[in-house]
Amino acid sequence: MTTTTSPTGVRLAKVFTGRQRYVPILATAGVLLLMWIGGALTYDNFADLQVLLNVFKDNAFLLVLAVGMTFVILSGGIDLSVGSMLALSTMLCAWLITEEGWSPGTVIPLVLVVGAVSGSAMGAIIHFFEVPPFIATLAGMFLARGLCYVISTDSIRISHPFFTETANTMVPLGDYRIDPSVVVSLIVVAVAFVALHYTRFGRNVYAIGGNEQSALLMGLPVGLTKVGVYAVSGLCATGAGVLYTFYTGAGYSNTGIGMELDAIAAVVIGGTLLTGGSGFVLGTVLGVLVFGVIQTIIQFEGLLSWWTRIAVGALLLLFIVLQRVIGARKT
Amino acid sequence: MPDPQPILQMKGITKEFPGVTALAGVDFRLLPGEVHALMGENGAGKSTLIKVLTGVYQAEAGEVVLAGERVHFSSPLKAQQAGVSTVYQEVNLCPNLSVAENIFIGREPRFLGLVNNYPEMRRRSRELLARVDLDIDVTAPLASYSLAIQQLVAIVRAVAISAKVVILDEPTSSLDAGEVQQLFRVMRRLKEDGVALLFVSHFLEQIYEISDRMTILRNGRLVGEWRTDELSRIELVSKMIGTELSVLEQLEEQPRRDLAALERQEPFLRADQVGKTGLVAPFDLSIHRGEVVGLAGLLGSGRTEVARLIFGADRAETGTITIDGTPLSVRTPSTAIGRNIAFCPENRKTEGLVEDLTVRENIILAMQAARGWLRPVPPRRRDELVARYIEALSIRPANPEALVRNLSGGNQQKVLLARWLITQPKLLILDEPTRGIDVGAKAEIQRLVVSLAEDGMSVLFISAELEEVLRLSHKVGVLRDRRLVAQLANDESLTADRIMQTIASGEDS
Amino acid sequence: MTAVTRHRLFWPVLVLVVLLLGNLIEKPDFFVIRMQDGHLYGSLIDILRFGAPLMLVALGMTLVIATGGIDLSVGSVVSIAGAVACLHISRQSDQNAVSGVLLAVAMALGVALLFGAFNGVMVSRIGIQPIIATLILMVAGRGVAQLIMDGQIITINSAPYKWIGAGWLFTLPAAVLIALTMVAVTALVMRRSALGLLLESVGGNAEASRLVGIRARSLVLLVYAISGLCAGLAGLMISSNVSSADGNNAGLLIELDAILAVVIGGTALTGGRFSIGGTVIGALVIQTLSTTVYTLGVPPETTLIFKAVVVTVVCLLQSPAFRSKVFGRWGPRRTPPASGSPSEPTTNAKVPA
Amino acid sequence: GDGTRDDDGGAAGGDDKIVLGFAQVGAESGWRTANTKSIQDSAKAEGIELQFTDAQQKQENQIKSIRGFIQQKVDVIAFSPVVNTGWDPVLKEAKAAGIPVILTDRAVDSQDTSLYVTFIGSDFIVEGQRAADWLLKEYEGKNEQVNIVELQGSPGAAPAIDRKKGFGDAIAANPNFKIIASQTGEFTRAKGKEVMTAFLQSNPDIDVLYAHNDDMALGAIQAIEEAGKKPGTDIKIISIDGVKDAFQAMVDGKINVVVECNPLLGPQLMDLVKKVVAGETVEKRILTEEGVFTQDQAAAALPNRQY
Ligand SMILES: Nc1ncnc2c1ncn2[C@@H]1O[C@H](COP(=O)(O)OP(=O)(O)OP(=O)(O)O)[C@@H](O)[C@H]1O
Ligand SMILES: Nc1ncnc2c1ncn2[C@@H]1O[C@H](COP(=O)(O)OP(=O)(O)OP(=O)(O)O)[C@@H](O)[C@H]1O
Ligand SMILES: [Mg+2]
Ligand SMILES: [Mg+2]
Repeated sequence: MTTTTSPTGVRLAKVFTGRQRYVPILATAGVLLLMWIGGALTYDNFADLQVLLNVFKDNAFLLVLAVGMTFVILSGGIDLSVGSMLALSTMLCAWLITEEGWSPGTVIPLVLVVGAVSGSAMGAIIHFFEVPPFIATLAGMFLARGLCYVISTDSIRISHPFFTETANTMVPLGDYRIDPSVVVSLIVVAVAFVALHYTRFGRNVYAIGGNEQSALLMGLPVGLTKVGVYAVSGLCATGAGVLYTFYTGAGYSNTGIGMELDAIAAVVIGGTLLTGGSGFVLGTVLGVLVFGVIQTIIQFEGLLSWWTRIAVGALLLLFIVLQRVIGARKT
Repeated sequence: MPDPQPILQMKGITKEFPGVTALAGVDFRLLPGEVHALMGENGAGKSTLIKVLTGVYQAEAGEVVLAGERVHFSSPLKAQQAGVSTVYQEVNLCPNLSVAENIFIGREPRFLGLVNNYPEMRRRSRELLARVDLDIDVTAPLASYSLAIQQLVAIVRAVAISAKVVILDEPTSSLDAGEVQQLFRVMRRLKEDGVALLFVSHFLEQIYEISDRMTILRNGRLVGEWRTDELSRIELVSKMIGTELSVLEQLEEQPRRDLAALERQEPFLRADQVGKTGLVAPFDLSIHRGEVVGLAGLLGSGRTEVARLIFGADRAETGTITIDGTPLSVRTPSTAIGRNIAFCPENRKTEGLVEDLTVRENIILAMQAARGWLRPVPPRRRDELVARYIEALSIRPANPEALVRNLSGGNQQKVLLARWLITQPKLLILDEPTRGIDVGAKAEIQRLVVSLAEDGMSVLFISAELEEVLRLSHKVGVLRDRRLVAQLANDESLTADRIMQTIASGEDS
Repeated sequence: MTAVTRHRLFWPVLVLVVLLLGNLIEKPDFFVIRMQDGHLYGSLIDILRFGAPLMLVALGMTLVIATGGIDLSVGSVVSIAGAVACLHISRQSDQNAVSGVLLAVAMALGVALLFGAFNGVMVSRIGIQPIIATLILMVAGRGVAQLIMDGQIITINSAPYKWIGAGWLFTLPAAVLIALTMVAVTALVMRRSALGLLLESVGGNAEASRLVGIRARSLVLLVYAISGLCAGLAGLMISSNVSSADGNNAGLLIELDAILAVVIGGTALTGGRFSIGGTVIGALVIQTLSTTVYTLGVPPETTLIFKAVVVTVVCLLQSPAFRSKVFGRWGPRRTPPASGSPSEPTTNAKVPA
Repeated sequence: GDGTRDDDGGAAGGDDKIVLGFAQVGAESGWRTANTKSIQDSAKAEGIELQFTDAQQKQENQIKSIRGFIQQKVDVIAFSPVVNTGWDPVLKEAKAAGIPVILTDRAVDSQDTSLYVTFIGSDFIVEGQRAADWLLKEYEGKNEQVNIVELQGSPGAAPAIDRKKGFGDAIAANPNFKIIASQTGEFTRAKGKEVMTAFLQSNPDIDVLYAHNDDMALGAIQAIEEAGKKPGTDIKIISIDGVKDAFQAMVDGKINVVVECNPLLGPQLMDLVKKVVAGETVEKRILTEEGVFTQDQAAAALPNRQY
């Protein structure tokens, strides 16, 4: 038999397919850069590195949340419970430490375990009972928020020295200083990157997102992976909650209402397809930055009330359309 | 000589789906070092038996004995771990992952628990693919390759595992003769290593070439087990179909028709320099009323692309298409359909069927789309049409309410055909219409093409089976390297060999 | 019996009935409907009345979801429609003039339609993922509503306008009649014309639909526009019911309830098959849930837990996998119909964009 | 949005104009909008440059805003906290940067009171007590059971918690007063109406409605009317806030009493800002001037209501 492919065909295909995977992420980075430059030209102080560092600092918990969400969305699912899980995490921390007098050394691991376990529970319901992820995690969202209210509708302040001191610690970075939470969130990103690209679990996540039935027939541990994905998301959500607790030094049951949408939006803006199987955790970082930069621009613009919302929507629109236009050129 | 101890034995397997008994007390055994063919018509239960064996489905009754031990697989993963490696009927790989990853996922080389050696994976993938003579970019996503290549990748994945049992469910349906030979070489090598192979195909030649023994199923029941060399083709077919029908004879020679008479008229469709970079070089092609134009070429040679460009599924960059003397200005599927062109795509799963809809809805879809949503096909007429084509193409189960998802592969293909036939197109583009279809049905479809052409319909016919192309076409277009290199009139001088030569040399000799 | 339990709406209906019966235990005259001033009056009527806007929003959402999309902006459209109508009416010298009210209603619905069409364009023409495309209006829309009203709540005093949300016709609440009419008309159009089939086809397999010549773009556009229109109508009802427009709170989180209603009604979020009847049941389940909370006096702190439990139970009962795994022991083991055929990939090949 | 885009570098700088950074909760109600307007108008009147941000009810946005103000080196920061905890870290940053902080409307719960100079705003607990006081007076000397239904604000919101507590504690002493149903109406008219409708179906005998804000009361009034009862007479209605519509309802006899919660603290705030910048000492807690209005006072007060 003659060979089936011509060398030119191969070469063409290489250029075509190799780069295509990165188009969304490059487009996102490009537009983000444009936005940043736009901001820097328009506003004084905007270009200050500290402003950028603040974006990281103020969005550290969102980043962690979004990293967990990336796993879920890559697997073709969705997790609506993360905002409430974050709130539950802050409430558990505050309640156990302040009212029950537990030490942070036990509370924080405990809270993380709670996150992973409840995530797994949702994952198990999704996988074994074939309940759509949207619904299972919506129920989880109600439940976690409800538990917050049961603990206390009032907010609880944490006065434990560990929290107050860590919140005041700064990691010096040249002339600037960054928060420990930024460091933590970047470590989470790094771990997620390795997990997604260099572990079987991570590769299975992509496979399931590509085609779950095929993954099953290929003999991949679909159930385990799906449960794992939601466990990761739950873990990240409570982890983000712990960061949030450091951020505010308190627990409050109405924290993070609607934050799941921010996280989903950040992931999707970062180039991950909601249908699953395609995307990168670094894209998610960009997505979170987009959110942060939009917030910063709004902040610098000092808009009045409802104009804030309109502007957030308009900037989002601008960003997405640009991203689409640039990204679509290749296809 | 007594048979050796079977490596795999299934006893009294019964599997029911709501409304259908797919398997009723089927026994099956597989000996080490043999190629065993599983035979049966579309919907006989071959794929279901394989799925029960490998833990995709749980049977209502029966037991599986593997290497002397009773086993029960709860998932394909378990089956794989026990040494049963399977290529299922439809390509079941992850379209978003690269070729290399598709081959290795789940068993990537690891170091300290981390999958780290991507270059090694790529290298080994290339090696494995070379065994089936495939030299492609293994880092590109699987979805960027044709179904045939995907099929080969799936096979490579399955045989790369050191397994005791390898199951191949219709692996050859999308392969051309060359690839089939490559595959057989791989299979023979496995056989020599003592691996037991279970093989499903509707191509009798292939069965007789490769298999040692065969098991025949009919309507979910076991007909029997034979040594291949003890059963003649006619006997095999009659056992599959259950009557003494001589389908094979009907398959023989169709009369060649007079091309000159046809070509005296204006062509129905003329393509002038239609092409798209990266897909096919600009080509000229004309199709007359009542003419069957076959396309031949190796896998990836661009046959599908020619069809897609004509239909408007892909937007051509150059050239014009003229239908009945008037040019087609905007080229999208709906404009083509508006000019009475119909297209049965080769990948029925992703491009053809809407699996969640019923047989009836799938069949009526094209006609309905052409009428627009405001003018629904009257229910009476719809039911009548659907019933007529279910009957004509003998779609099983003959229940218009059945979900297409639950039909066997061959019957799904028939649904696709029915969908376009009811629109009574003037040009019917068939891309691998006989893929996965049993002998009887294949003969039916071929006869259908002939009679449609006699009634004045033009047909563009793509098939990996050269004989089939030759038998049906008035004219054969030959493609090579994404270029239409020759158009040969199908007269006495045209033989499969001559086409093969044209493909090989790139010119008509 | 099995034929009944097999019906796709059996489980949601069962849950609805159980919820209603639960109310009956707490309040024995729960089912009593009496005549008062020529109106039917009672808890069941209230459920229908307050559930009407949700029913409408969920109706539009069903169609959007059938095409494989989702519309997060409905809540904002609800608030905008109310704002536009109330602003127009409040500016009139005679707020009771029917012509002015009609104009206001037309304007509000027009704006809602426009917003829906904007979503449709974003999704079908520009090719943006629905969740993000509609997120834009979800965020900005409420700002627009507040902008229209300058952040204030506009109170109006218009009897004809009030009729939409709080009026009565043939002893029944007008809102219920309007919602049911919309539902009936939509269901009729979907099943009598081929629109339903084409939508299910687009949602089930977009590429295959393109290749059979369905013009998916205009269908998708249409569906988002309808969703906008339904949300707009719901917005009129909500604002009319309290004779005021509240830019910030009207329709807050209604998108989640609507999606929930659609899913409880048996329509999959992945698109394809949809059931309008199911959606109506779903909306009623959700509204009954709220009413149950009030009737049982569930404290606000635990309301969400209660809701979570009910939602989980409904969805588990609806899941054939759950039923066969949990109840399977008592019956012959059968392969669940809906979970069937794992061999067939449910999604189309997805190429990284 | 003007004011921030100035070209002279660090907004506050040596400029003699005072720069006030104000981080508002959001625009979630008419009350809040009135509050915003009052602050904007009085800043303009006093020649104070106002940098305004809207947090859309999210604490993290508010923290970001305050951090931004610190970055831009404003003279004074004022804000209405979304919630009363969680401000220590960012307020410490403000303190370190030497920027005084004024709290408005809601307090913060912090051990370190040096983090802010003063808090100006209402006391929600007192509001609840005042509502109860009126009720106690109304039923003074009568010895019958009084069935009260309560429409609470959104769960977790400070006004909801405090107004419930203030009211509940004040009536607790008298066993005649019984809250027979209490449910959240989420501070909105639509929910207020929906919940009240359900209350009316399941409780035939309601004497008093206590609503945590006017909007819920206004919604509930419609429910009561639809049920064929007379609001204000058959069911007495107590409400908090004092928006114009509520006064109108009082004039119409549909609400019995409104406890005022005054959003118009702009002038007072600007006063404070000036004092703080001038280095004068101010009181740690400043109450806004608020009244309790009954039906007979409503007609007189109605024309003066600004929100
Ligand atoms: N998931 C399912 N639900 C319901 N019926 C099914 C399902 N899967 C298969 N069937 C039915 O079981 C029967 C056997 O199908 P099967 O796929 O095993 O046939 P096959 O022999 O592989 O046919 P083909 O040659 O066409 O691939 C058919 O009637 C088919 O419709
Ligand atoms: N050598 C190659 N390198 C990269 N991609 C290839 C190569 N050959 C084929 N492909 C891919 O496979 C697809 C299918 O090729 P095409 O459909 O034209 O082949 P065909 O002649 O129809 O073959 P068949 O129908 O037998 O599979 C093309 O879209 C192309 O992307
Ligand atoms: Mg089969
Ligand atoms: Mg092809």
